[in-house]
Amino acid sequence: MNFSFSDDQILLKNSVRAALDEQCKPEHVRAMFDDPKGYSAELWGEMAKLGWLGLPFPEEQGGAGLGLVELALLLEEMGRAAYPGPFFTTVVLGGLGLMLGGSAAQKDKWLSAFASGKARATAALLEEHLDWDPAATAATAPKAGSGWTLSGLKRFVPWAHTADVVLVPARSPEGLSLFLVDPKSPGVTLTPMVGIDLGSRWSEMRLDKVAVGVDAILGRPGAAGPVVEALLRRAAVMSSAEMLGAARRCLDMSVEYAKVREQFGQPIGSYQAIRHRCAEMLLEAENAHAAVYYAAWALTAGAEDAAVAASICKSYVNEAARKVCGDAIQVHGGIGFTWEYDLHLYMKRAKGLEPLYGDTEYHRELITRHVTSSR
Amino acid sequence: MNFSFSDDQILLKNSVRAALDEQCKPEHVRAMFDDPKGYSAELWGEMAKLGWLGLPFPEEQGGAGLGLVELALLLEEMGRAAYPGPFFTTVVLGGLGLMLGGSAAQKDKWLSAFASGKARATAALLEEHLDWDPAATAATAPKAGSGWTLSGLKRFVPWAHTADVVLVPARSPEGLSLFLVDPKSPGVTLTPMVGIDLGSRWSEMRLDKVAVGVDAILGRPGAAGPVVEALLRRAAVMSSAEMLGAARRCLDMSVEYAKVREQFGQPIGSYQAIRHRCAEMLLEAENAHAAVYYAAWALTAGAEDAAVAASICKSYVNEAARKVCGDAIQVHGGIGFTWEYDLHLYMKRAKGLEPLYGDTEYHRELITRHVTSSR
Amino acid sequence: MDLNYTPEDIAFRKQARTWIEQNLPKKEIRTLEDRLAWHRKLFDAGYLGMGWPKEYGGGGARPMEQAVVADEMARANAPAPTNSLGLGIVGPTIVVHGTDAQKRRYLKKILSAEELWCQLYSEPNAGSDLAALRTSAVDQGDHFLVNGQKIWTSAGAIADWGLLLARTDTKVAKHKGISCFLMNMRQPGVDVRPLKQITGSSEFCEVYMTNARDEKSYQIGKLGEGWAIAQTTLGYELGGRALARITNYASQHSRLVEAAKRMRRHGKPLIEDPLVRQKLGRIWAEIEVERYQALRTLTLLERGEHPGAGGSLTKLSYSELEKRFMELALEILGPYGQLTEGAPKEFQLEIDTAVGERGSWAYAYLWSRAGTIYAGSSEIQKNVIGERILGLPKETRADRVGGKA
Amino acid sequence: MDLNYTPEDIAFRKQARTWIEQNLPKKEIRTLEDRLAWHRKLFDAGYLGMGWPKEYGGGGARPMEQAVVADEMARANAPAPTNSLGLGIVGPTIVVHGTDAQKRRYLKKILSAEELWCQLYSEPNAGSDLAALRTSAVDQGDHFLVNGQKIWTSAGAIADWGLLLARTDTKVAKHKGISCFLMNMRQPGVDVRPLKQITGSSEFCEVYMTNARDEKSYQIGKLGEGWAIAQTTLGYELGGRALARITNYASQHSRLVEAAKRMRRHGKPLIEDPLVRQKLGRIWAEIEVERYQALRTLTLLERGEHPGAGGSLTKLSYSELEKRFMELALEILGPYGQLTEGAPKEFQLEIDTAVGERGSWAYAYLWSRAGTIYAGSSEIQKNVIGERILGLPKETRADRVGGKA
Repeated sequence: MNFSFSDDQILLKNSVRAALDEQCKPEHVRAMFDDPKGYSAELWGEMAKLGWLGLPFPEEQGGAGLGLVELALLLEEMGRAAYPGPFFTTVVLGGLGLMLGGSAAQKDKWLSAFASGKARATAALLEEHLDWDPAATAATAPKAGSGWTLSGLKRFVPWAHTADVVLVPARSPEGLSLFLVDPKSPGVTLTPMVGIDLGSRWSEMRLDKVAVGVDAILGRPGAAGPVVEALLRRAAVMSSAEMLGAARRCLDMSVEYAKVREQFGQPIGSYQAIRHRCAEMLLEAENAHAAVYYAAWALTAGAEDAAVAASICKSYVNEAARKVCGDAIQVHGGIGFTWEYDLHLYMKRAKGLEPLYGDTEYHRELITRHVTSSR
Repeated sequence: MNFSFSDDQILLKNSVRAALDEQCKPEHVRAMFDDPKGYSAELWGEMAKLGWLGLPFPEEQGGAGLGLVELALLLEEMGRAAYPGPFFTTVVLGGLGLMLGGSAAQKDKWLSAFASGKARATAALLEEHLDWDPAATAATAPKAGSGWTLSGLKRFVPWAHTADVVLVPARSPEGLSLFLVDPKSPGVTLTPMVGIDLGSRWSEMRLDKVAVGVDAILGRPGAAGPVVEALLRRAAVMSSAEMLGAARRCLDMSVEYAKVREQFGQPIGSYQAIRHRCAEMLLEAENAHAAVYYAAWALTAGAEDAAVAASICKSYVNEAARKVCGDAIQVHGGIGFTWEYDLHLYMKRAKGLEPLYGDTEYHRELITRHVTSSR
Repeated sequence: MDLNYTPEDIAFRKQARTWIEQNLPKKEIRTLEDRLAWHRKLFDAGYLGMGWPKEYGGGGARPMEQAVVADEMARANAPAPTNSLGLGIVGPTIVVHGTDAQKRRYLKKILSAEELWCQLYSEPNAGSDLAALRTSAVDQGDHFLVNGQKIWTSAGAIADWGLLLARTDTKVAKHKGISCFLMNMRQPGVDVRPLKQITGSSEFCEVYMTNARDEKSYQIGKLGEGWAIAQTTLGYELGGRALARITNYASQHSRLVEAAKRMRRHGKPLIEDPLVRQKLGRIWAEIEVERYQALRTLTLLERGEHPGAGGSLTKLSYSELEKRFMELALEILGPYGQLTEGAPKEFQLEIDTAVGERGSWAYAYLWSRAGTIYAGSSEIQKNVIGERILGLPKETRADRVGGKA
Repeated sequence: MDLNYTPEDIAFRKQARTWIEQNLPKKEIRTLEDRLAWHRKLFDAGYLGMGWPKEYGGGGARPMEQAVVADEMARANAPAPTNSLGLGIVGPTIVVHGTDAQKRRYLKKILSAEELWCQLYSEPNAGSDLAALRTSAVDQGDHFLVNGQKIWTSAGAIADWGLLLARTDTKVAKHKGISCFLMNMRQPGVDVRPLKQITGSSEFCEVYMTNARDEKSYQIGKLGEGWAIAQTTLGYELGGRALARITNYASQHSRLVEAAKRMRRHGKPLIEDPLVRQKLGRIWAEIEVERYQALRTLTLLERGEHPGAGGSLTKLSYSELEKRFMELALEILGPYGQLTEGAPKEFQLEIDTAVGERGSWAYAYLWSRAGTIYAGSSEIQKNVIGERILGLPKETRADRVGGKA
């Protein structure tokens, strides 16, 4: 029993931190706000070279064969840097999705393309009513020849405009199925949806009789429910890692500020109102840390409680990050409310992820379902 | 528009405060803990003389003809003193219940008996499953001759052991009906249920084919739903007043203690952790005050929003009192945890009332029902 | 205790409602000219400076009447007048502390918006500790020379005049060396730069004053009285906005209920979800309690009393409520609540946010973080409540004990 | 990172579980004799003083093994051994700071419960500010004379010995004049009076010492080192109870789920109410996060590291959680949760509360208020976290600046 990082893991974390400190400074994040694509192809290429884009993929598909603890470490650092780009959508939504349900051919094709930086992916998991339960999917996929034609409205599809492939759940005659859709296909319309976190891009994705072939289905037709659920669990934990990083950054900035900012003749960190708040923030960050890495380990190890750990993780980190980032603004006072100061970059990243991949209540319900059924 | 007390109201408040400061000191409260009946007949007689026991009843029935604002003022003071005795059950549950649904004969008989101190009452509003919705009543009242026979299990019936009459909802063939039951009748068994607030007594009340006559029904048979609901609203607001008083006492004690208790060479009230907490407690107490007296006024005046104001009041005061009383213990530290110190008397009074006459969630649901249906 | 409005108040409200219905701008206000036109209409109707003395163009109205007009404006989702700092802070300050000449010179032009005003109080290093301000006003015999930097100046970009706090004496205790001035913003020594907030918009400015000139006649009160003047200034607006603020919240709550009716979850409208119902019920209770408290405040004001430190309770209460409310709104709306573009119509806010800007839920959410910081942070309010209402001992502080932190 | 238990730990756990199953007292423990008998059984099995050196009767076991035994005890709802202060605080203090003679004299008798111990630290005016203690120990040449009052002394009524902090030097700074002693409780100068708590029970005592005698050989460490010794004492138990505490919470959660299954609302079991489900899910997540953190702490301890100020995070976290948990339990249980008598069986707690007493929900609820006060209140823990982990500046305080409050 060992709840600490291995030397390799610490090495990875440090190298990611160093690279992002260098190449994903706040100025970079801000520059990407105004970029049409929203991310830097150069940095993307760099990430491919560093092996980040294939981190959790099997080595035979160009990956590093690492687990979700390592991926969480990487994503925590990305949250800490408010990295703008389709990393999460490509590696977690696309990559882990394919690993969970893809055929050998699909994996060969896509995972290596992701790992090498040649392709990007995303998944369209939300519809109009924001229900994370895959069973609520309304998009349809009637048969058309040997393939299907997809119709429906997906919302909040992250980084769809940069994706080469989108995982799209839809109801085929066989039941809920998961399709690989090229967003440039005829019948697909993307419309930007702009949220408060300008470092994350969303699109509304309309599918109007989009024809897909038999090779576009991920897993067996009608059997997508468990795949989507498993993907959602991974996305929940990995987005929690990103939120944790953002929250840590907010905490660190607050503590530094509280040490130097003076009011009434002394640093504000010497006042209990500020010091106690910072202590509470640290407690939440530490607890969030435990929740993230326990869940990441449990999913990798296939632990008995992996599913409930994922829900515990997201529901806990949602609230912890909200508290930490909100308090950070309060500790900073006016300056934390200015665009020029960097705090809001991280606060908005965490807030943006809070409702995604299951909001707090969705996961709490799952927790109770697990706990009451296992007794 | 005037949200301040009249001179008469202030006079009433002051006289109640003076009387209770004199006759309901903490020593009295503690003495009653060990008393078999749990309250002082002498003080009861005094209260009759002071006109408290008939405060809201019509003058023709020996009452003072005052409104619920005045009754709330009185109950706030009782909460502040943690008064032990069947005042609330007699005047609010019994008295207001009879005023809402009683016949002229019933009112003549009982209200004057309550006002003069000769009789005491209560109501049995809870059953095994703690559902405050009158529609959930499971007790039965089949017809028997011209009357009915009542059977069922009531729980948490306050001060039943001192009552001469109990208002008992039960399902008769006509629908939900409200009966006046003598708890000394054959078939009634009372068993004590002891809660943390030893100044409030509860009984489990079993009714086994208890025969009641045609004069025992309050209002029309089958029409008790609205009466019970109206009574519940009044009980909710009046118990909130009592909780407010208890919370105020906790706040006052905390502030006094914070001024004199020294740690690290200065009064603890000079530390932000304590001072800010006290400020938050005051805010909650003031907001609770507004909620109580607005609702009391609205019920008396028959204002359009009286029903929703009652639910706003109880749900708000439940949380406010929890915060204030809980924080009071924290401000006091160890001494607040000792039996000898009086703080727990008030904390437990407020806690005891929190789940009664509709818990927070029950009332929040009602609020939303009101708000969404009125738009 | 009688919480019914008087027949006079009801009649007055009806009259205001009718006037607003008939005069409300038909199209959205986009330019300053549009807003000025609307402002002048309000002025002509007697709905601005309602509480100011009649001799200076005010209406001599009761606090309740002022609150009712603001409330009806909110109810109609009417745009705010311009010159809000002039109306809310500067005018009342001049009414109380100005000379007769100053009153005649400035008040009417505030009301008519012929001259627009801003407030020059906060500095980068003097936020919660406002008394630490460093902007200096040095007596040059016939005028003052002003140097320093101000921040969080709303309407700075359009203001003709500012109400300034500056240090005129560095030798006395820090509260005592501060004086109050009017400042002509239209002069070379004054440089106004927009300050962008995390909302992406720039309601505020930074103001740099470099050898700016202030005439002797611009001085308000005596030298060294600036701190006391600033203290009385806070809370002028307490009653006026009391009801309107709650009406704004209620409109937002309404929009939230509508959104919950549109969304579906588990095959049913989201409004039937018990969790959503609990949240809506909880926050409605909190909003209503604010309304009750507003009525309490108005009762005091109607009797000619000033709530004093009680204003700190009011400010603490609504600003913290607003944060909880917006967090809750975003919980219900999910990512829809975060959209600044591309939101389907049914999930848009479409009503004025607290600052009087027509905005998105996202904007209202972000803005709610500011309320517990500006005009005395929640921490400052709690200090005031603890010390001035509860009588708790003052904290040991470096600037009091003379120690170094 | 590997959160699987090792095969050795699994085997050890199995062995402990079997032993407990076979040896658990069949009837409820009511008397001190019963509890002593159970204590000796545990001692004979090697389950007490597991981490103490073997030469003094300890087991030299790893932190994980200690945690596993405590956890299995909690899982079986086994009664606690007696002499908890001796095992948890006094023994470890003697192990670290005692002389060899002291170790030989006292340790084994703690383990065997031949001598029962209490702790004499807090005073009425020295709670959070423990260093302000006034009990004096005056050197009389061949012994010390002790005068003063202690409070919050658990097991005071049955203790043979106490671990005492007393002031031996009034001329130096308040932390520096404190020394640590063993105190013979069985002497005329020591008067022990029960202290009743708001729970209605008396787990604690007040201890009055009037010219009590303390031998020179009872002194622990050097004179003036008492404060440092007391600091290292805190947190000895951090790892040992880590898992057991969570297992207790989990059992309570289980009982809560059962109660929710029994109650019905709107024609359905309460457990199907989405609001109740949210609460149960929320608090389960919080409990599990405590478990994850316990595993982190055990990882540190297994590597021979001490969590240091991190112990403040642990204590703050679980004590605040416990308050939230019990509030939530009472929300679900309604007035049933408040009953001390007359509760239907299905709504009784029937498992050990945090203090090892078989109690009611009402007791557990009230007791939860104490956790954020004793052994360093939440305020003190936050101060420690702020200063020692985050490196925030110390506050300006009267006892530091020499000012008067």
